[in-house]
Amino acid sequence: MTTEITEATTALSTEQRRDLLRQMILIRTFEEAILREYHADKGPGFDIGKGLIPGEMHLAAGQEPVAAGLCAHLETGDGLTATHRPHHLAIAKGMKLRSLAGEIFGRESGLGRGRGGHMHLFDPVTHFSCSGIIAEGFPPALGQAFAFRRAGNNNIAVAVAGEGAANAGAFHESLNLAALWKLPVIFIIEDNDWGISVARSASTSVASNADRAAAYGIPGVRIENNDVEAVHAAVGQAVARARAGDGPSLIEVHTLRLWGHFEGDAQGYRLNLDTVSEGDPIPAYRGKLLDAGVVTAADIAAMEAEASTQVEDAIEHAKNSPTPNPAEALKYVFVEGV
Amino acid sequence: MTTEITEATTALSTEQRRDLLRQMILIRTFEEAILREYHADKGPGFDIGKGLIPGEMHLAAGQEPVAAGLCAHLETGDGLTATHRPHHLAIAKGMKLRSLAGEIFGRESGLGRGRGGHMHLFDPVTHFSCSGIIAEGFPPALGQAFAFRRAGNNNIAVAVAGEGAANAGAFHESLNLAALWKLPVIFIIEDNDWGISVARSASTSVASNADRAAAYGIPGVRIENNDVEAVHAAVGQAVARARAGDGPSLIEVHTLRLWGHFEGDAQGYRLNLDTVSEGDPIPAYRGKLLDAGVVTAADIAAMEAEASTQVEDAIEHAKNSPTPNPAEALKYVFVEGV
Amino acid sequence: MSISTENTTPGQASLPIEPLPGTRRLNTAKAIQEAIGSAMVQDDSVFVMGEDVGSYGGIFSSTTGLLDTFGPDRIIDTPISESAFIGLGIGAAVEGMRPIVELMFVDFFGVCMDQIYNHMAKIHYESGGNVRVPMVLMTAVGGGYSDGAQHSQALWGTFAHLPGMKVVVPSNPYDAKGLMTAAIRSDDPVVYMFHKGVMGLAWMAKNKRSIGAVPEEDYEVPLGRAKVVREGTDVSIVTLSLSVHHSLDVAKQLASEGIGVEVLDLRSLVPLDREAIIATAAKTGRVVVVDEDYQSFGLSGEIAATISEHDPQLLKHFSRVCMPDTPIPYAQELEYAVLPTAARIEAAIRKAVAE
Amino acid sequence: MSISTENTTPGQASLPIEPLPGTRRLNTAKAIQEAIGSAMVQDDSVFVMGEDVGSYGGIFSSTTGLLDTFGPDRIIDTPISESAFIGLGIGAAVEGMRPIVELMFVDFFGVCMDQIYNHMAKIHYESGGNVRVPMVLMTAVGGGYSDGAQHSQALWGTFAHLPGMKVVVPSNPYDAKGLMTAAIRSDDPVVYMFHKGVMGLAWMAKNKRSIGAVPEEDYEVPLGRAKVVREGTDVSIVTLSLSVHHSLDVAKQLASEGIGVEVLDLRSLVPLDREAIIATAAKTGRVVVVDEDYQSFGLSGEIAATISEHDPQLLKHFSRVCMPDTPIPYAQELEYAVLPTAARIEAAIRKAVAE
Ligand SMILES: Cc1ncc(C[n+]2csc(CCOP(=O)(O)OP(=O)(O)O)c2C)c(N)n1
Ligand SMILES: Cc1ncc(C[n+]2csc(CCOP(=O)(O)OP(=O)(O)O)c2C)c(N)n1
Ligand SMILES: [Mg+2]
Ligand SMILES: [Mg+2]
Repeated sequence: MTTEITEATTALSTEQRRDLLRQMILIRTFEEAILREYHADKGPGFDIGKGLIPGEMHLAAGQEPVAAGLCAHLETGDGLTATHRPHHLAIAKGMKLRSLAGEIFGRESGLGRGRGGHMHLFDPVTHFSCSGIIAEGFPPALGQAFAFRRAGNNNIAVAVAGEGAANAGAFHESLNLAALWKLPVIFIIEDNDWGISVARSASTSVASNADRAAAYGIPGVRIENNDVEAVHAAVGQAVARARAGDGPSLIEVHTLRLWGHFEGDAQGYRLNLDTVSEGDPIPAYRGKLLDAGVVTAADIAAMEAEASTQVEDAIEHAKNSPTPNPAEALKYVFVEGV
Repeated sequence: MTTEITEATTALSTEQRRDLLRQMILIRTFEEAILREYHADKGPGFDIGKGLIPGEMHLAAGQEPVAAGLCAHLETGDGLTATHRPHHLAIAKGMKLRSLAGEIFGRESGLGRGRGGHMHLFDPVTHFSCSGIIAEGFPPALGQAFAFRRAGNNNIAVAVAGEGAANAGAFHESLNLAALWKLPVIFIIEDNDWGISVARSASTSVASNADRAAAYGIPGVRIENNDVEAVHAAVGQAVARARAGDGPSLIEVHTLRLWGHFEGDAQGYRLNLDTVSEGDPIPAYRGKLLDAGVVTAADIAAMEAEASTQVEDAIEHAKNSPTPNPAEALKYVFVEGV
Repeated sequence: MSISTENTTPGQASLPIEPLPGTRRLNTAKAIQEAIGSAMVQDDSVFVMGEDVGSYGGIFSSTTGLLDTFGPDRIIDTPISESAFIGLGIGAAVEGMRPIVELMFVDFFGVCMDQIYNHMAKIHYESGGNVRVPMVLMTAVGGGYSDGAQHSQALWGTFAHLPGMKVVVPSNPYDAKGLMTAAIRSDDPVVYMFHKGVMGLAWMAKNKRSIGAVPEEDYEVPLGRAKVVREGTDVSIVTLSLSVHHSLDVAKQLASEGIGVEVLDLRSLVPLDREAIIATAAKTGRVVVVDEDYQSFGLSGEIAATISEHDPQLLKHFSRVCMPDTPIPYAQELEYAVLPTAARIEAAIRKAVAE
Repeated sequence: MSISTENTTPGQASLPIEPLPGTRRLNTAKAIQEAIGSAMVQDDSVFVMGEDVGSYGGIFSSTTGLLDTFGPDRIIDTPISESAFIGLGIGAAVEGMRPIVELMFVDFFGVCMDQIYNHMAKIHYESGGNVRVPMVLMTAVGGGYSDGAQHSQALWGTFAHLPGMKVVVPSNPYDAKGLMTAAIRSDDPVVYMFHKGVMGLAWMAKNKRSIGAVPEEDYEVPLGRAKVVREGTDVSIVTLSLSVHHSLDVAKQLASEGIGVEVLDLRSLVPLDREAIIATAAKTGRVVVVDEDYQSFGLSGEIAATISEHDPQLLKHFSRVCMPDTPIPYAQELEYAVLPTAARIEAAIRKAVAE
């Protein structure tokens, strides 16, 4: 079962490869901008509740290959549920950067009018949602898939979570139910080696979560190298399977948490901290495409410039948006007033 | 992995086989007596809250091979957690019949002084407990195993649940944690084909829960034939493994729910209702031992008589025990008064 | 002391008029089935999901017969995976369906509460009103038949304490149908808690009001409106669910002694009809809360706070007949010592009027 | 109106005397670590288990340094499997150990509540007193730093409503150590809820009382005893946790205007010190409950009921400054509109004394 999904078989077009790189650059540019803005006014010292972006902040730098490789296959109408670390997936799924930034800055212009925050993004347009509770984004993805199938459209749902989530009960219940009902859903595990400070080896009884697919009779595959094209290929097969009505798949990607678990995390538990950035997937892919003549240095510069323009526009827009009116703090508890 | 535990290799002694039969007869005699007492005063019609034994009643007739084959390997100091259907396991583990019957009748002489009832049996002597919440008996078994290992004794813990429980989150979390920490624990799934009215095929995405062992890197085995000796053999290997410090095992036994899910269940959903009793494991094993000359008809009659004496003594004792004092309804909420 | 008859006067003028005696009578279970069935006929997006809701018809008969009418694609049995299937309901609701999901016993909430209170109840708010979760979570509550500490709880206080979900608790067939219809049509998530003892089940002791007149046509009982189910001027019982009937029984009995007991059936905890509570408190000046849920940190306290906030001097008496703070005992003698029985209610009322 | 100074007078004469000023000062996190460390030295059966309690030292520093002292066999990091590891704690406690299990944020209770309230809390009762579960479930509560709807809740009302577990909520280092010591030694299960905002964390706004004098030797603060942390005769604030400090700040400020505010720190919800509540209510006749947990069906109602049951005419004023019944908003402007801030408390007190 675990070999049913094989690695890249079909060649990607030049345009596809450029899109993958462009997507990853856009994501990284966004995350770097949030990093900058987040820390800009936390001092003196570091006070989590201070600044224009208060609260916990989980950034996804290093995990761009998952988002880019996955979302290249998804349509606007497909569902996607993510976790506490959602930006890369939200962006790749097509969420408006202004809505995302507005929400992160807690503004009325934000996706959730500042009510949700960066762990609670609900976008009816891109059918994106996330949850700050580990593994609890899985079950709602089943419901999206269920509704899509009922509607008779060809949409699918994807649920993404970290390797830490694969030890939570909701993972198991969701995979069994999806397999049982052959729901058009794909489960993706981002294995970044860490659940906060707990190493994968201290949380997971098997070396590959793909092995867990056997427990549900579905295909499982692990991508070992954080390579966007490998992700693209594996997801492509799973998407085809799901759209064809053949049921769910499980894909684990061995990716990389380039920064701390959340901002402010000193990562004292991480031994090889100095060399982490050597695994950065973006320079690697950039180099690969340069070597292959798929992009030029000028192309890359243009991509970076374009990303920067978009991201800074979103951040500016957020900063210039009104903060929510405190008198409206109780608005939206119910659709129908109490 | 799933073949690591093999079926019966070592021959059982005559005495062991007679003990297995005796144990099964004792359990069945108890369940039949409870059946009789339970229905004795539910009328006119059937009112679940009426009679000397009110409330839900889940009897384990047909599942004796699991209890007998398992508990033959267990010592008094070993732990055992069971479910809403616990009598067979409680008896095989050595719980005093008077304590068990007393609790079922809700008497002050009961194991829990009538506070718990038949789904909530906690015996500090036999380290037995159970829970009415599906799969939630698994985690406490880990704790027993943890404490035993810490104490440095050679005891193990066993967690038993139905096949329905293998789709609940606590199953997954418990198996991962037990495997990860190599706890001396054994997980046993009693597959009786039904979770109330929901057939196994409508609840479980794989044909054998033993296949799920692979998700935790532990041995898994399925016993297909409700045969006490096969259970005995498989559990023997798992017990040896656990006592040797080699970690947990998962065993599924394809057993039989001879009666309804609970008493009063008309089982309209069960098509082959007329022929269910053909699978009764006790006549089968009795016949086998008779054929093999291990027991005589007289031996069996003696076993039945002895079982009957013990069971009726327990029931009589329960009936003659005082009911709890209503003024003491709030006793035992806390050890230290509030 | 004034005495009134057991009546049907609505607590609020805008409530639908109840059917006249002589019309069709159903038990509460059938009333619920009818509300669900009618909604399913009218709206393709409604479906039912849960353990044993199909061929079994729901352990407490909330879905009997629906499988035959609507088939297994819309009346769906599930594995014992409450987090997965309740979450599935949430995702389907987010995508525009109207799921009715049954949690077999409310006592099992602990295995799936995260989906309920962190997701079902919060998504609408977190989305700034952009995403709705029009879902009904239906669940059986209550004890009285020796089902022990893990299968006898009321727990409505637990759900009502957590914001974002409406919580309704019908006491009779008429309300059960109307509240279910309103719950299904609501764009908000609604927790619908039916007491096993009001369903009118063949295999459980029935109170006489578990069968009652129910109109065939659809109607809504609005969420958040309490109802005065008996008028009186001496003391008010504020209650809900099965306890309404014990309260009415006691009220009727005490009427012969000249004690006028008003009985308020809350019907909803969220929204809570605070006006109706204050109105009855103001009328009698004596309030006894009868609540099968645990006494402390729950409904009974909220009643006291509601009145105290309004006017801390309003009452001459306040007391509670609740489940004390104990796991619910199995033995009948013990369980009936802690349940809010008619005997306990009567004693509380006598004390209330004596003060 | 009489004015009193911010004092340390115990609510009950039998309380341990607090250390004199000038003794060693710790923040609340260190006080908790010290209580746990000392218990672990004395009792081999005590161990700590939870996510990131090892090398990270607990996300909110409840276990910093313990791994170095006691090693990974006794300070144990877990997978994200709350049902499994909390249940493991229960089983170990049943077999005689004394586990301290951390649930990282109380907001996560929904994934593991069954183990907590159907098992940890009920086994002793169901066993007829034969089996004990001497376990501490330690968890972080509270908001105020924009952590959103799923990471900012107080939820003590939810735990206190369910019988069988004690629930303690320290507000300062001295109580934190003494309550933890008492909790570990208790033969009952204890839920120990620390507010992130009282821990004295380097990376979170600190209130000045998150560091305070803490004796080096062991001592217990008894479970179930509230404490008058400031005396006053005009109005009583009944509160707990971080809100104690906001209340003291307001009390101090209003003293200059001649308004005497008494502040009662409950410290425990279960057992609830009802005598102390009634005593302060009787003293001032005006009660304002300040509670960061959701307003309805929770602690604030229980305070009202406690007083109303005792004497429904005792109060001239009752009001609540709580988290309203809303998911907690992310944006700072919104969150601070719903938190029980000093401004809201002050307004409530002014209203209370004006009435
Ligand atoms: C049920 C639950 N338990 C614990 C947490 C606290 N928590 C937040 S992120 C995290 C680690 C998650 O690790 P992983 O799933 O690998 O995702 P990553 O952070 O590596 O992306 C934990 C334990 C939570 N949010 N929900
Ligand atoms: C968490 C939870 N969900 C649902 C139930 C209701 N329930 C009690 S027994 C049962 C079926 C259990 O099936 P299985 O695990 O196969 O055990 P069996 O009854 O066949 O022995 C169900 C759904 C429960 N007790 N707990
Ligand atoms: Mg990770
Ligand atoms: Mg079964």
